[in-house]
Order: sequence, then structure tokens, then C-alpha cells
Amino acid sequence: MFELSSPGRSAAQLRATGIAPRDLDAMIPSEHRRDDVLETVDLAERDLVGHVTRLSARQYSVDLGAYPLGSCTMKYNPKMADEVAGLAGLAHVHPAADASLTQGWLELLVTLEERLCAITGMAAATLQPAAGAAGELTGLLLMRAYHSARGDARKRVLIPDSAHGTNPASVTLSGYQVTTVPSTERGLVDLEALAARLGDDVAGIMLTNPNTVGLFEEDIETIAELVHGVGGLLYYDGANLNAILGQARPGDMGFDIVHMNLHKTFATPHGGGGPGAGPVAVGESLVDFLPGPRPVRQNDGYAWATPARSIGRVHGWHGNALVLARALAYIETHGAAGLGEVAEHAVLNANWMRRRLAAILPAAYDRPCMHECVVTATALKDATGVRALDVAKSLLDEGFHAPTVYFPLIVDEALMIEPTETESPETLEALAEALERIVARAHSDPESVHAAPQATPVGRVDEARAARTLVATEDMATRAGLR
Amino acid sequence: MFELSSPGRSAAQLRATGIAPRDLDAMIPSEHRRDDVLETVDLAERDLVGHVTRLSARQYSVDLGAYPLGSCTMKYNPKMADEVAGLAGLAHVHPAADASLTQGWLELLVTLEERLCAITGMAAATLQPAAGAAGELTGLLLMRAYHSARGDARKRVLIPDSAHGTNPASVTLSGYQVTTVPSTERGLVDLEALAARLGDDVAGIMLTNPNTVGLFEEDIETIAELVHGVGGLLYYDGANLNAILGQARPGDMGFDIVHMNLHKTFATPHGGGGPGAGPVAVGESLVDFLPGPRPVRQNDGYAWATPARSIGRVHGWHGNALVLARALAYIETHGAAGLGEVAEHAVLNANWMRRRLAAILPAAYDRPCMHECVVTATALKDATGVRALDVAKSLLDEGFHAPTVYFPLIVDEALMIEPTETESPETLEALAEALERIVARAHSDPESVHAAPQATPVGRVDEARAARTLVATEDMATRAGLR
Amino acid sequence: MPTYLPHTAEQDAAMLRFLGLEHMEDLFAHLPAAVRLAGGLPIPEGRSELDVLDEMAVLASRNVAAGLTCFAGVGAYDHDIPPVVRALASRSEFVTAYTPYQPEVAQGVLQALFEYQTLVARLSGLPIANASLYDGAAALVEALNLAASTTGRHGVLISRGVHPHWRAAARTFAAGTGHQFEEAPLVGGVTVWPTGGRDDLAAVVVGYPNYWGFLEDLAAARALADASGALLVVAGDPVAAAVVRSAGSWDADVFVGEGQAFGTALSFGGPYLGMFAVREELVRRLPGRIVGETVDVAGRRAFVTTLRAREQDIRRERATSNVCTNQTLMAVTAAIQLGWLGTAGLREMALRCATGAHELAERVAQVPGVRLASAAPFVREFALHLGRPAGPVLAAMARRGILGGVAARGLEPPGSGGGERDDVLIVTVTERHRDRDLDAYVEALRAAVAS
Amino acid sequence: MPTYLPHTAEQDAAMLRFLGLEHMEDLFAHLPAAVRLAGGLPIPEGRSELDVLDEMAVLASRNVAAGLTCFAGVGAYDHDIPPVVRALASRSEFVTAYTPYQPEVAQGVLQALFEYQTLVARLSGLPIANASLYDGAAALVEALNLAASTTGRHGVLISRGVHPHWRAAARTFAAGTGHQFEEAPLVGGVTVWPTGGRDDLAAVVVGYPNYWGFLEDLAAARALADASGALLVVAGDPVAAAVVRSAGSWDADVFVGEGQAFGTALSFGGPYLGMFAVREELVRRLPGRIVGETVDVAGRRAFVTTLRAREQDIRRERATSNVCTNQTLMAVTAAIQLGWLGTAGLREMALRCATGAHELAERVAQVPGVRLASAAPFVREFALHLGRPAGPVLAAMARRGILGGVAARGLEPPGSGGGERDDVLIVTVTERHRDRDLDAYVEALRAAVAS
Ligand SMILES: Cc1ncc(COP(=O)(O)O)c(C=O)c1O
Ligand SMILES: Cc1ncc(COP(=O)(O)O)c(C=O)c1O
Repeated sequence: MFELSSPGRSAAQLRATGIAPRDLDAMIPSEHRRDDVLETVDLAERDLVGHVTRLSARQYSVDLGAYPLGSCTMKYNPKMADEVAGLAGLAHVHPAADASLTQGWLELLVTLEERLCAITGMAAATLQPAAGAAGELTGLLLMRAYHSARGDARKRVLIPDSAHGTNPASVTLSGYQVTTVPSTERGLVDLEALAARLGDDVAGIMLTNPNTVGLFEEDIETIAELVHGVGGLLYYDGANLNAILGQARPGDMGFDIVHMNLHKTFATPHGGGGPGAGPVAVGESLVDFLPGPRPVRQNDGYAWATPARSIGRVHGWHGNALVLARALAYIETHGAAGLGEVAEHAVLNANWMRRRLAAILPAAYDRPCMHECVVTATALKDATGVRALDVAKSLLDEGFHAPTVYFPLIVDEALMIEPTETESPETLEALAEALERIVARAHSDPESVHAAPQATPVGRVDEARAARTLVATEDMATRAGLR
Repeated sequence: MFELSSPGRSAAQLRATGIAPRDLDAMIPSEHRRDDVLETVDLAERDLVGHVTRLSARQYSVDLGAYPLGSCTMKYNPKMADEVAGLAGLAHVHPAADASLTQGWLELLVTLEERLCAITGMAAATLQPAAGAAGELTGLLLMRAYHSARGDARKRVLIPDSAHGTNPASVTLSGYQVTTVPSTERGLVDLEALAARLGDDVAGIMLTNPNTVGLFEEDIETIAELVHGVGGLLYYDGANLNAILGQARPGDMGFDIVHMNLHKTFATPHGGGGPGAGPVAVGESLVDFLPGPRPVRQNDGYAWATPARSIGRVHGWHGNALVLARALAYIETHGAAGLGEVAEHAVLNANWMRRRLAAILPAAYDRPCMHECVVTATALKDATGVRALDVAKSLLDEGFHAPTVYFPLIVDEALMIEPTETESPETLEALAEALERIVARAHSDPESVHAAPQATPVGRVDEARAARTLVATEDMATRAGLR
Repeated sequence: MPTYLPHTAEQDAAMLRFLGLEHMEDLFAHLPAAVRLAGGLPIPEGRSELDVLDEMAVLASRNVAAGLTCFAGVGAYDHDIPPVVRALASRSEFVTAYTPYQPEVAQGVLQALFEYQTLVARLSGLPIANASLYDGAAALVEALNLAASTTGRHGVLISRGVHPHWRAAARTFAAGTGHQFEEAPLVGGVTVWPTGGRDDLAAVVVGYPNYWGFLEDLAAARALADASGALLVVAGDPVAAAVVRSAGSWDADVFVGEGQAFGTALSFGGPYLGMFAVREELVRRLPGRIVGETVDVAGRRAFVTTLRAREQDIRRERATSNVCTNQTLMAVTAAIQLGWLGTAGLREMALRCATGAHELAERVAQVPGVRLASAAPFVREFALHLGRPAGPVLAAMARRGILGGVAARGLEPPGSGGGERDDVLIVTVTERHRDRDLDAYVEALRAAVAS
Repeated sequence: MPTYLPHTAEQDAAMLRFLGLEHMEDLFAHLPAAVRLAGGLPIPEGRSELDVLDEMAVLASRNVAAGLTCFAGVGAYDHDIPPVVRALASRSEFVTAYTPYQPEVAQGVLQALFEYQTLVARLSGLPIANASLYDGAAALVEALNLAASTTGRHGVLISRGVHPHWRAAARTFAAGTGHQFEEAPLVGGVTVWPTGGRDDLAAVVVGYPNYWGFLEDLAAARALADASGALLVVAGDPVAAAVVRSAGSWDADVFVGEGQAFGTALSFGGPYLGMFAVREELVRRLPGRIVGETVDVAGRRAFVTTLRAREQDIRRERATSNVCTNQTLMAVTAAIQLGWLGTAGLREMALRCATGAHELAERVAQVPGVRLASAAPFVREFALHLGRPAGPVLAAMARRGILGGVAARGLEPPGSGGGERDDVLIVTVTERHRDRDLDAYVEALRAAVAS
């Protein structure tokens, strides 16, 4: 927007207040006063609109087409939920207003908590964490508080080698150490290796189930037994909860702590990378440690209460409230049966895609997957030199977003495809055909695949240069002579 | 959307009503009942969103950039006005509800009428006409009623040869005959020719002022005298009112009837070709003939009243009410001084552009213009074979909308450029430079200009084929073997 | 004073300098002094957007009707508009575009209009629809002009079952076109047509269902048109069309309708959507714009406005119509809403409207003094005789939170007993009404007629 | 049961067939029977979107606070959000995109974040900002982690003038990181810092203005940090920054702030916007994402997330932070809102907030029993001593339509006379408040404290 800026221009129209103006000098003593004008940017409203609208035209989104970004669950985001979030009675409420003035919000939060507990099979939940990673850290601090309260100073948390990066990062921040558990050739937790790593210094294990290669950890009961056996707790990373909605519940699998990514499972829009919401649900034995204050039913109404042994606040206020409201609207619209159908179709779509692509991009693990499948371009690379990244970039030219690439780390040349349940069979077929075209071109004209994308607003971006010479603001650009 | 349709799919979610279902047969006798299912289209909500969002990405708009479409006044449409139109208290009001239940709307309409009269210098106005052309016909019927009431059966309406096509079309529909008045070489009404065409069978004259070549009819006082002299009335086509807001008023120039295009002058969004609103304001002698019912102040409130000799209704209800509300919001935001500045900058921008382009695309009339300028590509065509249409198409490739071309008809190879006041000097300069590039290319590589546009969602469209083999619906496409 | 101008003071000065001028008023120096406005416009000074928005909200709050449960209809229907339709139809690419004069950058609007035309054609049962007219009344006016130009005649026989505002508008414009109107009376809620043909008629016009909610005998109307060599113009309800026979299946020549029901709010009557469809032979006389499919230079599917030679900007005083700006955004909205409804949703919605209407009709018939105005079949609205003036009844119902319908005159032929009775109420039910809303209606009506 | 699934029954069957399966449950056949949920989820059955929207509207109507004139602040501000900002920030391309992992199709979000980073850098007076964190509290938590990793120490000296919720969150996470907290007390509304350096401190943390509204002596805080070899973390109000000295000008190492004020509604506390800026030397320890400018293969300007080696997906347990999803949409919104305000508008808005606050402070000081809690300078909020518990006063004011502020404890050091007094009210004024709102405030307060 800075390229459109011209001093003296302004879009702002402030209301008439009728309050007599005062001189800044009379209010702020000179030692605190700015002695210059803070220059931001000077646009007319028309140019602001033009600029931002043109930016939006350079951005792919779920609303424009399929977004099979594995692990991220880029499903359709109902517009209805946006209207919920826009309700003045929800949006215009100050978070510090007394509970007597915010009964609607408290009821909404309590209802959501109940639904999330019913869906996961847990006893209670905190809605404060602002995203999945925040939920992880909150969950790990709950784990720590649980052990500490028993005078049990444990040290390690087990994590499969396929885990998402936030898991180990959260473990470090929780003060525990990461012990990695390898996966078997079947893509599941290696039970023997797990057993070998267990001990009474193990605080717990973090798992996603289905895991990040899209497979259900079929030995989950054994895992739970083993970990519980040494006094450890089971943590469920809910990024993949979409796959089992109404089909199975973490609580019934033996998990003690569960975070959910409402922006994935419950379709709140991702916002270009946030906001999300990462509520954490726990079993009975951990309820007392939950962050506070918590919204609770009380007499005829609702109030705030802080659990006896609460770990404390994990958010500046009550969590990403308007995201929570969207998620509740989604849950209420679907209901029990609807959520079950969501999981069914998420799994159906992923398996169909796995099977459909078998000839060109084989699955890393050739067995029924859940809501996503990880395929590998290793053979393609060996035959043509075309890598997973090239396939991804070529898909952009075909009008699709690319799958997640090079994650999980345990699969070579991984393409992680999560179609989600809201893509139609026709769209899946079109995606498959696009991949077929790309693979065919990889054989016939590999250079053209390396040169992709061509039809996008910009071509392949020089990431190395960005990291080498950091230009993170307009002012750095000016200093670097770019303007 | 039909290409995404699949029977059995549905986005619709109707509310639970609690009313017991009934069989259609029990309600509608067989002779009236459909005996088949009316097939429309079967989409999931996600695919509807994808389709419509992708369509929107194939559409240029004011919000994306400059739209210098002469005569159409494609200025910035304030988002505030959209919120006004979205107010539940305005949007959710049934038009047949009793006046006692719609006092807010009546007050709004009465206030708008007052403002429009103040802005044009007229006595009263009807807000019913839904667009400019509807206003024209309404105005001409007022003219007819006025003369008829005096027992004066006149026959002809004078129209300059530069007039917009709606003017003669409206005259025909009003039962009058068109007499064309030629323009002088200066681009103005030829006074002598006008005088020669006057007579007591002339009901009146329709003029825009500034006229469609963007020039102010400087002899307007004389024209008014002449036409009034034979008992005729002066009709003002308000499409160009933007140029004189707060600077001059049709009423003060001698006009008796004035229509306004609120979608032009008062920046209500054009909606891809509508809705508009075309209120008609009149002088004292015509007030009694205005369409009814009209909103009027009465005692402490507002009521509907129909003028004694009203020509009758010209709209199914009260006019394009939500467009009217947007226009009032625009007027109230700007106020007297703000509207004056609008005209100043509209005229400033147009004259700057005229001057800036003089070397490459000379103005058809080399004198100060008002809010738009008509330039001609005749010399360019003679030199290079590149026509106005080619220049227009090339401008699309440069990221701008094209000017109006081949209108008005009296200018050869016309390009009618109306920058509007909301485009910045920087944008004007960019537009001028784009035109310079195109003209340079016309000389160096005319073929490339003929081949434009290349960067648009589709290239030049085969209009002849569309007219030759009409395919106006999906079903015609199927029949024609296109699907 | 707030404006949307991007010019800085320095830029103003520089631009004036470029033009050899000093002051803004120099731009207007060539205007005759006598017409220059002195002292500025006599209107209030500007306020900020947010202040004006507040003022408008105050006005809006004075519209009591907005808060009532709406049983009023007669061409303006309180249907649900789902959030997704609102979100899509308000995309600024549609809202802030103009008429697709440059098809290469207007495929979005053009394709949406093509889809709209397809849907209107299917709803009407006629093969060709245009890209919209101002509203249902305007569509009727254009239909009469089309009929007159096709037949070379001026006579119009119009049922009193056609919306009185549409009839009024048609009469207004007839002052210019010279059409001669004659109204066919109603008996028992449906039109009584003259027997035998007439040689002066350009058009026979009938509502289906009619203004009062009742289904007309279109076979009789068609027979009259045939006997007279006139066109049959059906003013239809496009929602009812999902469950009743289409205009086309009755062999209508022209279908006109009000399309507001599809995604456009009540809006105090506008902007609405004039739907217009015709038999294939009439296409060269079609008023307004029509979008056609074609290809671009590279052979890709493309859309463009076509048969432009009919239009005012080309044919001028001999154009089929003077319409230029139409109601594109409402047409695009209707296509989106119909896309949301789908085949099953549209039918279900019409069915629910009909079910609610029949349920309510049965319940109100129990209210002492109230009776259905006719035994003729109806779909989703019906006329009642209240046995007392409808105005005060509506006022009493409004105090109980209910907009009870539309008071109407002219149901029975003038002179058929008491002239124009003032006790008629037209009641409409939509898919928004729940069982408890019907109960509340009956209660309010009972109280109002008892008081 | 409504869902958003596009699959028809036939397609379901065909897809299952393709997989060699018969029933949907076959897809889950490999799950251990014991973990398969029998009998469905124990939650209510689904309702239509419109029914749910109604239910949510009922809940919303129970939030009385939404209708009050809001004088509450402390990090959550009731600023105007102009329609244009709402319209732009809600464009679905921004709303429904994910993290820009594929920069070639994410230039929209990336450039908007680049612009956001620029604006945060300018507001903070520090050269480098990240692309957002969850909220102000989260930004503080990350700042402490950064300080600890930079200094290799764990001590945190934090002013009691920092938002108590932020302090609480920092303490919660310290259970994992092992940071040692010490709070510096307030006297007269501003922090009293210990004299002399300390060798255990990673960070000195101060609010500017502080939670109570008062402007702190940042020179003293900086001196302490310097003497201790600690980082100075300033928790600043980015609106006040338009009129007071920037964190950078006080030589802060890290700026953290809550950015909700720029275009995000009160939203009951979230989603908000954690702003984070640092000195250039600290960039490799920055938490979260940062967007950098670069070029594409054709040399065109392009943007991309950069310095990714710091992040969790690459560095895993040794990442600078675990943050992944952040608050991009709020950051984009803030950039748009700041674009709307512009240089002059931002300054004017801050000035109006300050003017209103000073006006109100003078007026309430006339109310018997009420006095300003400190003579320290303030910008747009200030603490009052009411001479009686604040809770009941707020309740009484609410009945008069006014959310009178935030009742707060801990203004004076514990044990400094009566422990934590309960008569403190923090009052905030924004540019939305008109003269008559201030009058209404004073009247409501007068009545409340008199009763
Ligand atoms: C498996 C897994 N775990 C955790 C996360 C982190 O969630 P969030 O981005 O909401 O912080 C993600 C997000 O991509 C994920 O895919
Ligand atoms: C000079 C002139 N007159 C009349 C009209 C017709 O106005 P509308 O399109 O609103 O019917 C136009 C519209 O382009 C015009 O430019």
C-alpha cells in the first residue's frame, strides 16, 4: 500500500464528538510526547479498496477451489458461521464485562465445552488456547501439573517420529524432554521401540490418531496400557479428529488430554494462517488443573470459576471467542448424525484418492487410510528427476492448491493429500486427472514441470534470497535500495 | 453452474416449521399441478461457492481499478452505503405495510426528495423511476400531461444528434416524435438549426448539460428562451449531473424536468448493469402531475399522497428504495461543500486527461471539457489501422477498464473518457502512460494491438456468432450440441 | 468535510497549473455567470460516514414493520435468504461492475446472467428469457409493448386478478403508447373472460396465481387469445411455478414475473427483479439485454450480450424498449439463490409455502366472521373476507407483532354488490413461518375482529 | 439432517464400490472394535443453518453488555470499525486461505502481512516485526522466552503495571520454561524499580502506558535493564503510540502489544492480535512467522515467509517457539484499518481518545467521593478511586446503559495500606464517545456512588 501513499491524503472520517479539542502538550508531558509525527501510510479510501481488492485477487482460497493440504483440513467454511460471528450481541461484548452482563456468551461457551467433551469422550475442557500449538502446550502443562501434584517429577515425553513440529516444540516449552519413537514400516508406532523407551520418568506420550501419515494407530489400546502402566498420560493431538467424528473418541481410546483444532475439524475459516482455536479437553483426573477462569453453570445462570489447582491463564481473555462461536454453530448444524457423515466422507474421499492415484503416485503405506493419504514421488523422481515440490507447483497451474509436501518427515518425497469431505467426487476426479497430466509431462517434458508454476501471479519465488537479505518491512526495502 | 450439477445433490437447508406436511395433490387440483419436477440445478453449497467465487474472479469492477467508462460515472462506491442498505430496519420492510409502520422509510424518502430538489433547483420530485431511462419516460409523460392539461396536443420532441440512445427511445414510448437537432463543430447545440426546428407542435427538448461530448451547453439560456418561447418544456437528462454538483443547477438554467441517475452521480453501485434509480424532479408547474403515491410530510409524521392530476404509478412499489437510501447516505456524508468538491475534481481530472493525451489521442473538441472528454482515434486509424476498439481492448491488457467507444455517434472513432473524481492523479498518469504505450505499439507493431486483449480471462469474443446462432440458455446450448 | 477524493492540496495545485489555471472555479469559468450557483447548495454540511450511518439507523428504527412477523405478500415476499447467498451476491466484483460492455473482462457477470436466463426459462416453461427488467410491473409494461408491436394492435384485455399496481403502471405508460385497456372482472376470485374472439386485442393478460392468490383458468385465457389473434401474457409467481403448471405449458406467449422472492430482501419494494420470457419467435422483439454463449478467438467458451440491434443505443427511436440499466445484480442474486435451493429445495420451499397457507386458511376460517373469499384453488396466498374494514384489523394485529397481510380492494367486479368492498385481506405464508407463527396469527386475528 | 456434503447417494455407492467396499462403516473396519463408538455421539441432532442462526441470535441477545456505552478498556477497546475495513477484511480470499505455504498463490496474504509488519515496526519504533502472535499476552510470553534464550538467564522483573492477565499467562507458561518472576510494585500509579543492576535478570518488563493508564518512566526501566544486562520489554498500547514516544525511542529491545484496537471488534476477548517487534540483532530468535520481500524467477517483486529455520516445523524441539497457526486475519485487518486511518487519522484518533479521557477525568473528579488514582500523566485511560467497592458501582451504571470501566485490584503494592483495594475503576475513552456520552457517564457515576 505504501506505493500508493501520498502525504496529505486520508481516508479516515472520524465522528463528530462535540468535545472541545485539546492541545496534546496540555495532556502529555514533553518527556513522553512524540516529538515527530508517526508516519504510517496515506491513502484515499478508493485506493485502499483498489489495493486490497487487487491483493485478494492474488490469493488462492478454499472458496476458489480445492485445497488438499494434508493435516490442515481445508474444508468448506460455512458462511452461516460468519454471520454468527458478526452478530452484534456477540461481537460487541467487552471481555471484562461482568458475568451478569454476558450470560449469552457464558452459555455459549459452556454449551460448546459440553459438545466438545461429548465428541471426544472427555470430562471437561478449557476453551482458552488460541490454536493447536497453544493447546498442546496447555495440555503438557496440565500433564506436568498432574504429575507435580503427585510429587512425581517426570522428565520425558514420547513423540513418534512422524509427529508435527509443534509437538516437540511444545514439549520443550513445557520443560520436558523429547524422546522420539520410531514408526514401523506399516506407518504406525513401533510398539517394541515404544516399550523400550518407557520408564517411570516418562510423563506421557503425544499421539495423533489417525496419525500424520493418515493411518489409524490400531494398537492404541496396547499403547495406552503401556504408557498408563508406567504412570504416564496419553496426549491426543486433535489435528486429525475430522477422521473419527462420531466414529471413535479419544477418551474411549485411553487418552487423558485432547486438544482440538476447531479451525480444522469444525471448519472455522483459517484466515490465511489464523485465527484458530485449540480447546483442550481432559479426563476426570485432570479437571482440577484446568486453566481458569472457566465458564460454569451456576444456579439459574452462568458464572466464572477457577479450578482449585488451576495451572492459571493461558490466554489474555477467554480464548478466541468468535472462533468458538463459529465452531458451535457448525456442531449444532450438523448434530450427531451429521458429524458422523463428515468423518465417513472425509475417509471415503481420501481412500478413493489413494486408490485412484496408485498407478502414478503410490501411497507410502499401501493400506486403508483415514482422512488423508500420504503418497510418495520417489519413483517419479528416480525416473524423471521431477520431485514432489515440482508436482506441487504444477498443480497450482492446474488451478488447485498443492498438497502438503515433505511432511511427515519419515516419508521420502511425501505429498500429503487431504481432500476433505466437502470436495465432490467430480472435483476429486479432476484433481486426479491434473496429477496424471503432470506425471505424464514429467516423463515427456520434465523441464516444463520444473518450470512450473507459470499461470500464477508470480512464478517460483526466490526463498534463499529472502532469507539471505532480510527485507521484512517497507523501510528495509527502502534501505536496501529496492524502492 | 449447470456443469457442476448432479441430481440428488442439494445445498438448501430449510428451517424446521413444525407444520405437518401435506400432499401437493390435496392442495393443488390436477389441472393446475405440475406433472413433472421442475429441474433447476443441483449443487452442494461448497460447489456453489466455488463456482460463484470463480465467476467473480473473471469480472472487472470499480473495486479492482479505474473504470473510465464515459457517460457511466464509474466512481468509487462507498462501502458505508452498502451497510445502510443492509440495515434490517430498512431491508426487512414490506412495501405494502401501512404508513404508520414505515415512518422511517417515508422520512428517508421525503428527505432525499428535498435534497435532490435542492441540488437540481427544482420544486418536487418522484423517486419511483428505477433507472435513468425510466426517468426519461416518466419525465416525457409529465411533459405530455402538462400539455394535455392545457388542451395542447403537441407532437415533437427535439433531441441533439449527440444524445444517448435512451432519449429517442423514450420519446417514441411517450408517443412523441423525435426531431434531431445537429451539433455545431464546437460540439454544442446548433442554435440556428434549433430555431429552425421549433414550432408550436414542439412539446419540448431533451438535453444533457454537460452534453455527451463532455461540453457545457453555454447557450443554455438562449435555448431555454427559444423553447419556452414556443411553449415547449426543457428536459434535463441528468446522466452528467456529476459535473455540476454545487456549481450550477438545471433549475437555474431553465429546465422544467430533470431526471437523475443516482447510480452515477450519487455513487450507488452499478451492480453489473443495475439496479439504478432515476428520480425525476420538476418545476412548480408540473408538481401536480407527478406519479403517485408520493411520500409527504403530514402533521407530525409522514403519509402517502397522490397528486391531483398524477400521471399514475411508474413502478410496482415506491422505486428502488435501497438504492435511494444509499444515495441519501452519500449526499448526507458529502454535504453542500463536499458535493461541490466532487464536481470540481471530476472536471479537473477530465481536463487534465484531455490535455495529457493531446499528443496521442486528440480531443474531438479542443476546449475545456467538463467531467469527461471525448477523444478521437481517427488520426491513429489513418496512420496505423488501429481503431478505437483496438485501443480499448489493449487497455484491458494494461489492467484498466476501457473507455466508452463509438459513442457519441457524432464523433468518429470516439473514445469517451470519464475518469471521475475518485481516481487519483497517480492513477490518471498510469492510465495516460498505458495509452501512450498502446499508441506507440500501434505504430511499431499494429498487429499486437489488433490481437489484444491477451491477458484477460478470454480473448476477443465472437459477437457475430452469438447473434447468428442464439444460445441464450443452457438448454439451447444442449440443443445446439454444445454440451 | 469528508469526501472520497484522493487528491492532495499539492496535487490539486499541480493539476491546475498543468491546465494553466489557478483556482478550481476557473474550471467553470466558461459557464454563463447567470447559471453559476452562488452560495453553495442549500443542503446541510457533510458528516462522517459513521455519523450518517447512525442517523440512518435511527430512521431504520422507526420502521415498525421491520420487526413484525410478515404475512404480507402480493409480489413482495419474506423468504429466507441464506448467509451463503448474501455473501456471494455481495462480492464487490458483481456489485461494483457496470454493464458488460467489454465481455473479455466481464465473463463473471455475463455467465451469471446466462445462468439466470436459463433458470427463468425453466421456471416459465418458455425457451428464452432476458437478462432482467426493473420489476414485475415494468415487465408487464414491456410485454404489452411487445404484444402491440407484434400484432400491430393496441387493445389490452387485462384481468382484475393482475396486481393493481402493475395494472396502474401499465395504464400510466399507455398514455404514451396509446394502448387501450379493458379489465376483465373477477367472480369468485377468478377472471370471467368474454366469450368469442375480438379483433382489436394485442394481448390478453392474466395472473397465475392471481393477485388474490387464486389459480386462474389459463385454458380459457389462451382460447380467448387464440380466438382474437392476441398474445397471451401470463403474470406468474415464479415460486408457485415449482408446483403449478408453467406458463409455457399453458402455451403462453410471454411470461412476466416478479423475481424478488429469489434472494432479494423485501427492501420496501425495490430494487426488485422483472422476469421476462418469451416464445422463440418473439426473440427479435425482446426488450432489454440478452446474453448469448459464443467463443473467443481461441475457441474458448465465452459469453456476450447479443441481439444488440434491438436496443436503444443502436436502434434509438426504433428500439424495442428504452431500457438500459436493468437489475443485473438482482438477476445474479436470483441465480445464486436458485443454485442454493436446487431442484429439491425449490420444490420443497414452494410446498412448504403452500402447506402453511392451506393450514392457515383452515385455521382462520374458524375465526368467527372470517371466511375465505373464494373456493378457488390457491398456492401460497389467499384472500379473506373479514366482515369489517381490513385497515383497523391490520392495525390491531400489528400491535400484536404481526403484519397480517395486505388490505385490498377490487376483488369482486364493481357494482357486483356494495362496489369495492373494504374488508378483503390477502394473506401470504412462506417457508419461514412456523406452526407457532400461524397460531399467533390466528390469535391476533381473532382478537382484532372481536374488538 | 443438513450437511455440506456434495456426495449424492449414487456417488457414495460408486466410490465404495471402487474401494471394494459395501458400507460406509467398512471404511472404519480396521479400527479396534473396542474404540468404535456405538450409538452415535451424545449430542443433539442437527438443525438447519437458519434455525441455528436464530438460536445463536437468542444467545447473543442475552449479552446485555453489547448494548451498553463502553468505557471499559485495559487492552480491549471499543473503537470504530468503518464499513470499508469490514468489507475488505472479510473478502473470502483472505478469510478462507491457509498459511501461505505456496507463495506463488498467496501473494495477497503475504503482501498484506509485509505491510502489517511495516506498520508495526513504525508503531513500535523497532525495525522488525513478526506476522502476529495470538494476543498481547502470548506476545509477552514469547518475549520472555526470547529474553531467556538471548541472555541465558531466567529472571523476570515485571511491573505490576503490566496487565494482570498477561502476567498471569506468563506465570502459567513459566511452569514449563522455569522463568522466575518478581513483580515491581507501583506507587502513585507508576512502577518503583529497584536501584542498581541484578545479575539474574533476563528481562525487565514495563507497560507504556501501563494497565492503569499511566505513563511509566521508561528511562528508569531501561537503566535497570542496562545495569542488569537484561532485555527491556515494553508492553505498549499501539494507539497511544501515535502520540507518545515509541518503545524504540526508549531503546526497548522488544515491543509487545495488543493490536485488537485496529479493526477487530471487542469480540469478548478474541480473536485478538499479538504484536511483536524487536531490534535487528534479535531477529534470529523471533518467534512465529515473518514475511520477507524477494523476487520470483522472472525478477518480479514477490513475498515469502522467511527465516523459517527458526520455526517448529523445521527446528522442532529447538524452535524459537511452538507457534504455527497465528492470527493472520487480524494482522491483515489491522493493516487495512491503519491504511484507512492514515498518518493523520491515527494521530487524530489517538488525540481524540486522549482529549475525551482528560475531559472525562476532569468531570468525574467533580463527583463527590471520586478521585483520580494518580497524578501521573495518562493518555486514554485512567484509574479512579471510588471510595467504595467498584463492583456494585459498575452494576448500577450498567442499569443506566453504561459499561463504566473495569474494576481492578493491585494498583498499590500489597501491604501498602489495606492490601488490595477494591475501589479502583479503570476508565477508557475512545474516539466513539461524544460529549453527551461523557455527560451520561458522569451522571451514572454520580448516581451510583450516591446510592
Ligand atoms: C498434526 C498437527 N498438530 C498440530 C498442529 C498445530 O496446530 P495449530 O496450527 O492450530 O497451532 C498442526 C497444524 O498444522 C497439525 O497438523
Ligand atoms: C447520457 C445518458 N442518458 C441516459 C442514460 C440512461 O440511464 P440508465 O442506464 O440509468 O437507464 C445514460 C446511461 O448510460 C446516459 O449515459
